[in-house]
Amino acid sequence: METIYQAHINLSRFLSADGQALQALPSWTETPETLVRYYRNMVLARQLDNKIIALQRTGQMGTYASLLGAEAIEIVLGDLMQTSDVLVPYYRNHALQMLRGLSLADMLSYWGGDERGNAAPAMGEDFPNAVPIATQALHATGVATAIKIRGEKRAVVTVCGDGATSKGDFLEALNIAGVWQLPVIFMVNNNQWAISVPRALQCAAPTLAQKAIGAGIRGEQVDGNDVIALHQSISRALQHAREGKGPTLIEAISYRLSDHTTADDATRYRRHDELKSAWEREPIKRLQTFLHQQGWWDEEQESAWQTETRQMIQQGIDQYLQQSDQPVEQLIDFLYAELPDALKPQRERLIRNAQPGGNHHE
Amino acid sequence: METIYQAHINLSRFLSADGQALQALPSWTETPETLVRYYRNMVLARQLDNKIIALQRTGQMGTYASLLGAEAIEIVLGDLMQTSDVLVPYYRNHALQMLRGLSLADMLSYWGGDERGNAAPAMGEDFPNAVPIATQALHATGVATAIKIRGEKRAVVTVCGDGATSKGDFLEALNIAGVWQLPVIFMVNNNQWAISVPRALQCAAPTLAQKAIGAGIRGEQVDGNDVIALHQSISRALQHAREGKGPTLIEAISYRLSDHTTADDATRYRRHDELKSAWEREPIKRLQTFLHQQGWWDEEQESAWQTETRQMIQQGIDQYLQQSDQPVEQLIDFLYAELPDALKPQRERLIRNAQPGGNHHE
Amino acid sequence: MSNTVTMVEAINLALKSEMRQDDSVIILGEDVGVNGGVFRATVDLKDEFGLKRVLDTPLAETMIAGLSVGMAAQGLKPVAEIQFMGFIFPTMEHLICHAARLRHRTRGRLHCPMVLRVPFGGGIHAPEHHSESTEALFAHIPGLRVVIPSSPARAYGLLLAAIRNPDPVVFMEPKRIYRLNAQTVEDTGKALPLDSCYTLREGSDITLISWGAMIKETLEAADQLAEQGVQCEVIDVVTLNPIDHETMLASVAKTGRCVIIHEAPKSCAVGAEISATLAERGLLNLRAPIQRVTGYDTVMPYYRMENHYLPNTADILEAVNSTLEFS
Amino acid sequence: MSNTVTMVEAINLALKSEMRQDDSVIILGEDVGVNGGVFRATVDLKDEFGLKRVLDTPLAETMIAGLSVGMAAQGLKPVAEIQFMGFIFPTMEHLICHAARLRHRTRGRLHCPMVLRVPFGGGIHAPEHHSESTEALFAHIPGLRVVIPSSPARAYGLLLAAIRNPDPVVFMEPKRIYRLNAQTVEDTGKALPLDSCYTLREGSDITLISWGAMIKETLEAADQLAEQGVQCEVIDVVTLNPIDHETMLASVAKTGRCVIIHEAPKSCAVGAEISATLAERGLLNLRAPIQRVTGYDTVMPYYRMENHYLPNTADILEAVNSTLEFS
Ligand SMILES: Cc1ncc(C[n+]2csc(CCOP(=O)(O)OP(=O)(O)O)c2C)c(N)n1
Ligand SMILES: Cc1ncc(C[n+]2csc(CCOP(=O)(O)OP(=O)(O)O)c2C)c(N)n1
Ligand SMILES: [Mg+2]
Ligand SMILES: [Mg+2]
Repeated sequence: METIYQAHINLSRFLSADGQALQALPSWTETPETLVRYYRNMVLARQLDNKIIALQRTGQMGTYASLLGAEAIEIVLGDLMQTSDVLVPYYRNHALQMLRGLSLADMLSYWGGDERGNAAPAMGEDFPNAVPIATQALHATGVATAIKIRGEKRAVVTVCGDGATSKGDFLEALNIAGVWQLPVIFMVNNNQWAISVPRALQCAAPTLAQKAIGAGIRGEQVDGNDVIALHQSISRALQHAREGKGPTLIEAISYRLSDHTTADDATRYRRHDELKSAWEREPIKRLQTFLHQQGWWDEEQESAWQTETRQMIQQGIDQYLQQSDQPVEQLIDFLYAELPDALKPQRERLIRNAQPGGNHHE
Repeated sequence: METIYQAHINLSRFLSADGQALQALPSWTETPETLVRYYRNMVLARQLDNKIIALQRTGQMGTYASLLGAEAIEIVLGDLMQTSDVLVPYYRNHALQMLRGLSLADMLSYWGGDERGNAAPAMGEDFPNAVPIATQALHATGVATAIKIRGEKRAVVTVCGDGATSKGDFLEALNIAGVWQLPVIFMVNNNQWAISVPRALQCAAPTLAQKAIGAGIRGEQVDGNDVIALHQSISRALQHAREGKGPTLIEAISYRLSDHTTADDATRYRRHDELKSAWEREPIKRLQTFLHQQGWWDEEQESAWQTETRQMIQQGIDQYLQQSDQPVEQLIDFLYAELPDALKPQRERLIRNAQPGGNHHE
Repeated sequence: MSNTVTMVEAINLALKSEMRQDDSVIILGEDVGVNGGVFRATVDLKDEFGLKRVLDTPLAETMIAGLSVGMAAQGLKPVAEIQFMGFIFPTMEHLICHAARLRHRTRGRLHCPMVLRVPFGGGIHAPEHHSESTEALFAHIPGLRVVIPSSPARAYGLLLAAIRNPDPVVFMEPKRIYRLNAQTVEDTGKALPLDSCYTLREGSDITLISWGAMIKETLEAADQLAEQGVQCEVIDVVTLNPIDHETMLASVAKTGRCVIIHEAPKSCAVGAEISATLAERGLLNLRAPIQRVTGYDTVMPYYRMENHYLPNTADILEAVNSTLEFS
Repeated sequence: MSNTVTMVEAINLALKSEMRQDDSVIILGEDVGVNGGVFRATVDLKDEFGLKRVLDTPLAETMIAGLSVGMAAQGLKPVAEIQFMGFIFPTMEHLICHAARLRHRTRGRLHCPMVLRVPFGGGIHAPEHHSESTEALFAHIPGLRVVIPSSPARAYGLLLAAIRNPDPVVFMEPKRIYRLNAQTVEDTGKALPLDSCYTLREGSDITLISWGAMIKETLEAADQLAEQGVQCEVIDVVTLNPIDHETMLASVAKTGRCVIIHEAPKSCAVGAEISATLAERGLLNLRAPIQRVTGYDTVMPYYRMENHYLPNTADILEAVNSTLEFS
């Protein structure tokens, strides 16, 4: 037996669960600017999340996938990605999408069952949410291929969950990213659950990051509740991508502090003590402690920011609730670039049916 | 950065390309029995392969996938698998299938475009060849699941090529085999080419064996031209499987000495010197040299065996060529367990059309 | 044991019933274990039958299908759940190339007695990809059986039949009526026939043909028409492949008029096969053109607009009335 | 430049022509590079356009489709090859859930101008899974275009149109006639219209409707019938989705009789949609029942028996004659 290949997986973390530095911190953390911005955005994301769940509970919103517990991943990605980069998201990236320019009202529209939420010009070249699990990973490699063919210095970021790493799409995407050395980052939000299926039943490997090894690409684990660790890993990966040095798989260890969606009830399958202990590691409290210690954030700032965000969110919600209905013909008009003759009678029927006296008038 | 996981891939080989021992040989090689059997079977496989290609060239056979260069993998697998084990093959395993009991005539039938070639009772529970690449890997995990559920001590072996390791099916199969610790062996015949696509364009990883790492299962590389190394790796993996110790991925390094199939022309895309150097590593010559050195095989035995195999093969071919046509209604009769009413008129039409005067009578 | 149950409870009942009497029945899929399935169709099964017979799988539909083929070839009877029909597409290679062909390919040496259960259809205000009706893609595949129940009792009896059937069955569950109209269903273990249409109501004026959730609106339309003195014959096709054209032909031979109702987009759907066959084989019986009341040939919209997409009772009445007026 | 070319050469010509004038056209697939595709449809492209525009992919059809969606969303025009239609099924999730919906989902913000080329059909004595005709599975998908040429000239003009079209197109190539009947094709860069049927021959007695390789037998039958004084109108449907029913309706309004011919299994195939629509919208024009001459509702057999499966000229003549005799 001759050992012909060796590999290892590293874990990166800087802040302990109670906000203490575990090792020398990078120099950018010596000034408050970035960390405070991260903190404020995470608080905003969490408030927003609460608020949308409330909307859903009162019948003003469809089934919603909470991002509770994923705030750090979302916010750091959103901060470090440039406008010219491309995001190919999944359904738990709305805070990240908002940092990339999506308005709150448009975001709510999407979750409120209105396709126009995906149409905002502010989304640029970003993809809409992928609902079929892991499919987005392949779209990201396609976008990255286009970028590589054109020789541009842009990175593509795609996000998925731990469950998604079991699906062929994800694994085929890692492979092609490796062969073609594509400028893409696979961010796995390993929140330990895929609906009711725990991480241990998804994969026998001790880390998901090591799926990179089979594709011959860089893979690493990072504490997904630690904005400093995330910042380091993500900036490095983005830089690699933009410089043509190839793809990275980042497994961010987080925890889904919420139900899977508002249609789910996690108490059916998840022990309360597991959830409780996860709350002790959550990202916002951890950074808050650190900022307090540094004297960069205090109670007063906190309550001012809470008020400010509440107002911002309320504005977005008001806008969302006031949106007019989608013209019914849009159900057909955007299917093809030009309306085919074959669809004209159906379009007429759709419109007629929606009018007063029509079969579908409400 | 903290290293939280380490892995490595080993390569196993015992005989050099010119038949010299590279390390201490296992004790079973101290007597001629097994190695001579391997040798004889490999010679038979190669003769057969030549003969089928000749049949194809003379219009007596359909498109055929040669096994030239894969003899060692085929023969050792066929020898070590037990009747109660299950084979889930791909289209380049006919020598292996014959060692498992498939008659030459039935094997030729399959390649001659006759479904009855898959029907032989001697195939037991073995699957027919999978043509859609890598799908068989998942069937193998299903068979292994059944075996595990029933608590039986049987192993499942599935074989595929290097190209197949890029397809989601293969990777999803490794993953479930890991999570459920299934009694299955994934044998990758890495013959360096997937039709015209070279190994380097399939995957950026230096070994294919390391795909096991992402699934948390055992993976190793073995010299696929070295029957001793194959014997060691395969017996170990089979034993693991039968004892409930889980799956193994074996990457056997071989070389496709032929065109992809008789419909292919490898000179379009493959350099002659590469092929030439591969012939220097091929499995039969290597073992022959070793056997000669040991005094276990000589010219006389060789020529006797060549004659004997030629006759055996000719018998099988004669049987194949004399096979009656398949009754035309079999095109419909085996679709469902019972013929649905809806298909009865179609079945009648099929039969009527095949009769003298019918639209499809030949 | 007698029970007033909804359709999803009837499905659960059938699974339990068959698992009790046949050890080879194995449940697998995403979230089918502790969680009992996202619609609770497999609830309590893990507690009763344990981890060896109720398998929570990783998230990979191709794998679920391929695994089932392998298990079925070994003589087990896997009953796999695909969470929503919008996620069934990765299974197609295994369904088309293997499940549907294993018996044929091996001339009966191996076969594939698997069931793939999948909730389908719109109307529950679900997210994108949770509301499609793509039964036509499966009805076109030789070797598959495609079965759709439309009441708790039929769900119970047909699911038993599907599990016992030695062929691969795609069992599509109209989730809009999962919890509508509970019915008394006796756990008798009695299967219902596959391969034949179910005539839900006899009538002489017009034949209404439908399946799945649209049976609800079809029966509502028939009720309203009955009040106006129009007697509808209502046929639930139930098994879309292999399809029983004879029952439908006989009905239209009697009524001379026919409306076909389904949720799926119109073009190249199962309604086309039925309409074509009725006209090809019963042209002279037709007293009016057949009409199809269907979803539009466009993507199923997000939930806000789904009611504009889904056919409703008024659509059926409109089609029936114009069919009746034709002369 | 004028050329006598086979269909597969015409395809190659169209690819070259469009790649020369549009840098955004990118070829990808298994063996499309050095090998020029297993049927040589992409031969020489790598030499002329290089490694950045002709991409040999790893063996993974899902990946080929998903990658194409991503590239197309970036404004490239990927022309991907799936080696045989029997291997297209892993692409379906991406075609159905993404390619066909990207424009719709984003209300026009992104779109998906990709082409998926795929050789299909039987008759070349190929191994298992190399001879299927599953066009119906794609014709049913809203948002896809499905285009099938049946001559070198149409292959050239339609492929140009497919590549230029901003919607996703599945371009199915009837490989049985890849090298039959070479034709003069000028490399004019002129695309042919999608969205409309092509009337190959006018006639007043009966309408024959077909597509792909079966156009060959259909024309042969029409020739033989012409000798007997029967004038067939022959329609090549060409674009199966969105389908042009009007041309067919107009023809049958004229002839009153119709036979539809396709290789795919009969049930729920595109022939059903055409037959249903002709009868629904033109019932009173029909002087005889429409007939479908199709493959059987069974698996495409291994090559030894494939001629029993594939419809032939005699089958068409039989159907035409019985249609003509009907009164
Ligand atoms: C292909 C596919 N299969 C099933 C589903 C249903 N489903 C939605 S989310 C989910 C679990 C996803 O888990 P994970 O990837 O860990 O992401 P998370 O939601 O935990 O962030 C499932 C099974 C789907 N959307 N797509
Ligand atoms: C899903 C699928 N895609 C494409 C093909 C066509 N095809 C047949 S063999 C082959 C190459 C396979 O290469 P590899 O896996 O290395 O096996 P080898 O033939 O070299 O033993 C391809 C692309 C197929 N059979 N199935
Ligand atoms: Mg998760
Ligand atoms: Mg190979």
